[in-house]
Amino acid sequence: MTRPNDLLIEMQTRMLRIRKFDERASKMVKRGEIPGTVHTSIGQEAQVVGACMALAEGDYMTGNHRSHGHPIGKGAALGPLMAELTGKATGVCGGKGGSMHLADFKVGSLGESGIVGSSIPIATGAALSSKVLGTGRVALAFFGDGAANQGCLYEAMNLASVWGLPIVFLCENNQYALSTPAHTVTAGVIAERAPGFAMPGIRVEDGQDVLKVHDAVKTAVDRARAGKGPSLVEVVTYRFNEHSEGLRLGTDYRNPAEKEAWMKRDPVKLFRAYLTDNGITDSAALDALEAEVTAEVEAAVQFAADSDYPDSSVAFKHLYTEPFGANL
Amino acid sequence: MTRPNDLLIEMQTRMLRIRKFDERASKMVKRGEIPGTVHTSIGQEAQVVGACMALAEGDYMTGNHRSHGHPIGKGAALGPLMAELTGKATGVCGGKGGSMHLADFKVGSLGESGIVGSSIPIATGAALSSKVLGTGRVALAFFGDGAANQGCLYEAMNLASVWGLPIVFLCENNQYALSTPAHTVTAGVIAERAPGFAMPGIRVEDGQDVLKVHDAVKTAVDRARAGKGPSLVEVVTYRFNEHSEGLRLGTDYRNPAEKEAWMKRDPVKLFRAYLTDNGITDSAALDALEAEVTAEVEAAVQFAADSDYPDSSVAFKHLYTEPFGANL
Amino acid sequence: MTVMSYLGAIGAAQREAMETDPRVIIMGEDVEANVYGTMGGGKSRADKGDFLQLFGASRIRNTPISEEIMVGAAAGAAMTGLRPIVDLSYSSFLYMAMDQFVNQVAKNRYMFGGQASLPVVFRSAMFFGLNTGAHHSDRPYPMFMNVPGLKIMVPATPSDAKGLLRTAVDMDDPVLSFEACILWGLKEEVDEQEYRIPFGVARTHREGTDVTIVGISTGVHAALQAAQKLEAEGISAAVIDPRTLVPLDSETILRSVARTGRLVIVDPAHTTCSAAAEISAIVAEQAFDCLKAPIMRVTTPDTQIPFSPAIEKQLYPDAAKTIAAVRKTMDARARAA
Amino acid sequence: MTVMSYLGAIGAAQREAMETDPRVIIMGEDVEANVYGTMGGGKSRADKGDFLQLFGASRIRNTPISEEIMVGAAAGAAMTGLRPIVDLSYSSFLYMAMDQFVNQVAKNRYMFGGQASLPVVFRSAMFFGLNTGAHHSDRPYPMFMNVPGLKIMVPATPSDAKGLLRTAVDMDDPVLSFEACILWGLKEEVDEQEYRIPFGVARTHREGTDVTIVGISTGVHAALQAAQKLEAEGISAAVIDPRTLVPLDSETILRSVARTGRLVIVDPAHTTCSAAAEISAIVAEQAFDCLKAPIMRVTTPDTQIPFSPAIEKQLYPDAAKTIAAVRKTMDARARAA
Ligand SMILES: Cc1ncc(C[n+]2csc(CCOP(=O)(O)OP(=O)(O)O)c2C)c(N)n1
Ligand SMILES: Cc1ncc(C[n+]2csc(CCOP(=O)(O)OP(=O)(O)O)c2C)c(N)n1
Ligand SMILES: [Mg+2]
Ligand SMILES: [Mg+2]
Repeated sequence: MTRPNDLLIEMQTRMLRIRKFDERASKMVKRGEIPGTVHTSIGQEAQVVGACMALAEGDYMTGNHRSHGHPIGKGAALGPLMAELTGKATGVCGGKGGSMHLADFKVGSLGESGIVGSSIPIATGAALSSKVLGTGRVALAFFGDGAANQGCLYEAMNLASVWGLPIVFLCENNQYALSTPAHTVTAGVIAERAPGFAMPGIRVEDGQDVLKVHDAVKTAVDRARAGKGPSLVEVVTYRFNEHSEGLRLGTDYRNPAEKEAWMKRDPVKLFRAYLTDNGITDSAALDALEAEVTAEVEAAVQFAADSDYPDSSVAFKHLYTEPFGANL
Repeated sequence: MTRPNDLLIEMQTRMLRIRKFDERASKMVKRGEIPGTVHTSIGQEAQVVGACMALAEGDYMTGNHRSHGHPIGKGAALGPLMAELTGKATGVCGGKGGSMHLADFKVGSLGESGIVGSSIPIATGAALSSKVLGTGRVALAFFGDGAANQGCLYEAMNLASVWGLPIVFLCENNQYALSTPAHTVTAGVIAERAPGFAMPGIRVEDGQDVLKVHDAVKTAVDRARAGKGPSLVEVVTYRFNEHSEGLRLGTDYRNPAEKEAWMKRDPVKLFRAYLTDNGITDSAALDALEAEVTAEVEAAVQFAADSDYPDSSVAFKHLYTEPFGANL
Repeated sequence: MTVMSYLGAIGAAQREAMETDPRVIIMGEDVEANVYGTMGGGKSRADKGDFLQLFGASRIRNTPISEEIMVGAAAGAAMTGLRPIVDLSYSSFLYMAMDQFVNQVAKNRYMFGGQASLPVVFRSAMFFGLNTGAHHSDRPYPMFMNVPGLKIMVPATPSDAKGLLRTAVDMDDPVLSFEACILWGLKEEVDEQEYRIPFGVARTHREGTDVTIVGISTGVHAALQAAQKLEAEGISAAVIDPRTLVPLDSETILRSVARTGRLVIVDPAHTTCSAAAEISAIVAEQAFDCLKAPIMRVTTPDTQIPFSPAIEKQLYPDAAKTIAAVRKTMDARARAA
Repeated sequence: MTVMSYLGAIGAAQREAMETDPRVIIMGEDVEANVYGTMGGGKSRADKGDFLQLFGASRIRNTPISEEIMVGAAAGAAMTGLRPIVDLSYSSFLYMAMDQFVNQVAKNRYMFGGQASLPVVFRSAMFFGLNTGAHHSDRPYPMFMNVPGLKIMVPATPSDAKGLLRTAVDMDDPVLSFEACILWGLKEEVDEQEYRIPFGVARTHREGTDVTIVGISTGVHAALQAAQKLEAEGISAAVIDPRTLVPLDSETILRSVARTGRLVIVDPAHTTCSAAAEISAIVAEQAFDCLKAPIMRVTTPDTQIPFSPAIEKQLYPDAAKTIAAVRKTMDARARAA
């Protein structure tokens, strides 16, 4: 696949946004500036951005608890995301959602889900809308290797397949669900479950390479948009941080050598090297980009800090159409 | 596989029991002698008996709404089954269950389920018991082609596979779920979903042949008992009656030619021919067997008719250990 | 006006909605074949009014037996421009999709700060009283009442069914419709024109001065029969049907209790944490000073539903039990001045 | 006696049960790694008391993230000789397995005429009040109370947690244990020997003569704080913790209300069809003549749980709201003689 240079730069930009945003969020959790916890996508940026950038702007996307990368990858503005994490009224969900429930409908982000597997049906429904209304939009559902054992995924795959829905099931296989190694709770290979549901299953072994991910997902998206139905794409990757920030587990469920080997394959660094090695851009420009993104993240943090908390009455808003029962 | 003659005769006996029992039950529904409705296994006897007789006596089995064949195939006495259908106190569940909820723990029948798919996890749990307690028992879960689209099946297959549980997932593919043709709502081939969960998937194309079913299920049961884990067996068959007795659907969802072709392959008649053609037994003996089974069914009907209805207080029994909260 | 059955009224409302708005679709198991009789026409595809013929396979969708994806996909479709009606057939199958109901359908508008709208209706029938055993006889609306974000309708008559269902489809909030199978054949004159019945407005079937009987679903009919018999004894009973449990028109109930001082609630759900419990608690908190006697619940006792016809029917609320409860409240020593 | 935390007490009860009966197994997500701290020892496998070390991988089973099969397989295992404890981590994940809870776990003994026994315990923690947003903050016990066949415990203290959980494991009926995450760190002296607390027996934390406060789960602590403050004002409040919601010890509540004439129920569940609604309805039916004032519920209002720390905490019952409710009942015009 040939890709214009600005697309390549945009990939690196979005990966950097995720990296810097999540690094900042991690710090803020530890300092108590973000209540609760967050699950970072650090180490998985290529997998997130490669997938998101295979989608068109009007396409739909749903995600999970490892949540910031998805809307950022889909193009959401950082300020309202950060404000959401801190529970401010200017947050993308008005402070009602928090880290696990980011959603930015403006960019087709229909919502992250704190319940593992639970957002997959939502994406399937978005694909149904597209098909019935003929809008040509594609839906993509992000979920983890852990979520791949939730039954609703197979109900979704079956339905999408028989109805020929334009959807991509995107499994972020970071090889662990919390402390549980995927191979101990997953029979066989996730991507190989696809043929049983009459759809292609593609496994991207090197999920640290944004272009490989982009290739695979683009193929699936094109297929969906062409009316040929769903695909399952499994991307093998690794999370660099703990399952969630601040969590401390006593057991060494991840072997240090394994961790070290994967951390050497930092997707942001790898792609930086690719961009310079291939003369797409140079180090100076990339340093500038990095500084720019850092500033963007700092501005988001500032925006959040400057914002007010929601008024207490907001807790009672948005449960139903308003005023309550308006649509009688 | 070589099979002793008495096993072959027992197969025909059990198939006849199911046939005669269900024919009688169908009549009784129409006459109002059985409340509600029943779902017969007429036409599917080979699939039911071939599977059940691959199990040992102490093995476990769960089923679904198409329910009488399973316990009969597993060796349950007919009287308490018929009494259950008529809501009598002598019913196998004391009249509390009815047609869709037969269970006869004495023969390892852990319960039919009116909720499509819902008994599959129960069989999986029975296999877990066997494994943890080391009892060597195998569990078999009967479910339809319709149920094959319930997510819990895939959760069960995955769990059974990673834990190496001794279970056989037995899909009775009679090609329709109520009025819905399986191919319109099922992506791909059900048996082909097994490899994705790292287990063998066997499709028995001729489910009207009790020996073919027995062979396939026996292989799966042996595998389970040897500690090699679960299998999925899909048996293609056909129900001769309407989805449930008394139901009248206006649409011709089943093509008459298709129906006729399948009805020619009556499993009871086919196996009768096999038994005589191969000199296992003769027509006279088989006529006698048929008369015997008819008498057995009539005796069951009489047993039910002679039995009392449960006392009204029974409605309040068996919800918990008794007296309520006994196990404080 | 035309005579319509309860089931026919549901079909009529669905047809109206389908004709009015192309974004309305129907999905569910066996909806193409009109197995349960709410998809228009007769029982044959050749019949006039058959939904599949009228609206086509893109809008009348047979689903696999996969309740979780059915409910979740309808929610996702509702969030992106469709207005699905999901036919879940029996209410006992809703549990299969409970996570989608609670964690997606009920929460998405709220969690996302109002970004999502969920114009979706989930229809199901409660098959109790028909000897189908414990797996098909549930009346599970109380557990959904405990989930903020859902709206719940429990129509008791053909005209209410038609008007409420029409409103439900037009509404931008998710609605669960619990229909009672034993009412399917009930007939009355129904306006064949479009009309809508607002949610949160109870129907007062009878005014009365001695006791207020609140009936829910089939309980409405038990209440009406009871009230008629009580009249002969000189007891004047008001009969109120909330029609929607969320939102609940507590004002109408409180107003009636203010007049009668006595309350009996007839609710076919299991006793514990039933709709009857909720209505009782509201009245005990907000109209205590008007009460002259204990609040009585006529509900299904907390046992599962047995199959045997000999022992099933005794469990459900009926006119006799309602009358007994009313007598008890009338006998209770008058406490107010 | 030893000082134990609420979480430690749960671990201790599980360890006792595992040691006593080889049929007891524990299954759940991440139980091997002791992520939630109830699987013995410390946070490291090397620590003394680690369950995986003590009981081995056959009895301490990490499951896939598949709640439906987890619950259903535990039920099937319980029907065939095991006595599983299922760790479902957060209560918000129970919905995933709702069909198995309602249609198998609750119904199998009944439907099969007593052939099945289901000695199985389902543990989960309610994470509300910790800024985890709507998906992790549920308190869903009321919906399970509406399902006959399940038993439900809601321990509020370490000693109750240990004694009730031990009983639950020994019992031949299915039990759901709803543990409150905000109580995890609560400490008190607990008997390290085996002991069992019967189900259906409320704990009277304080006797009182003016008002009865029934507290559920975290509501017990709000009630106790309120009672202490009210004492200074000369108001004598009884505080009762039912400890198990099914079976519910309504006698103890009714006896107390007979004495005080006033009832306030503090229940962190959503208001509609809450445990508080049920207790209110029981009292309004069975102890009406003793009541001097409206029955007040202090519950979480019927909205979902927002993430922002600025607006979440206001929603839950606390001592101040309990005091306000008590004051209201005290002010209510005395009605009885
Ligand atoms: C239904 C459900 N079960 C369990 C959890 C608790 N939980 C949250 S994240 C997680 C691990 C998820 O693993 P995976 O899907 O691989 O995503 P990852 O965190 O690795 O990105 C678990 C068990 C949950 N949130 N929802
Ligand atoms: C969860 C659930 N959904 C729907 C139904 C209604 N229903 C009962 S049987 C049936 C068809 C089942 O088809 P299949 O599994 O193929 O079994 P068959 O009847 O063909 O033997 C349906 C839809 C049900 N009982 N349970
Ligand atoms: Mg993972
Ligand atoms: Mg079938």
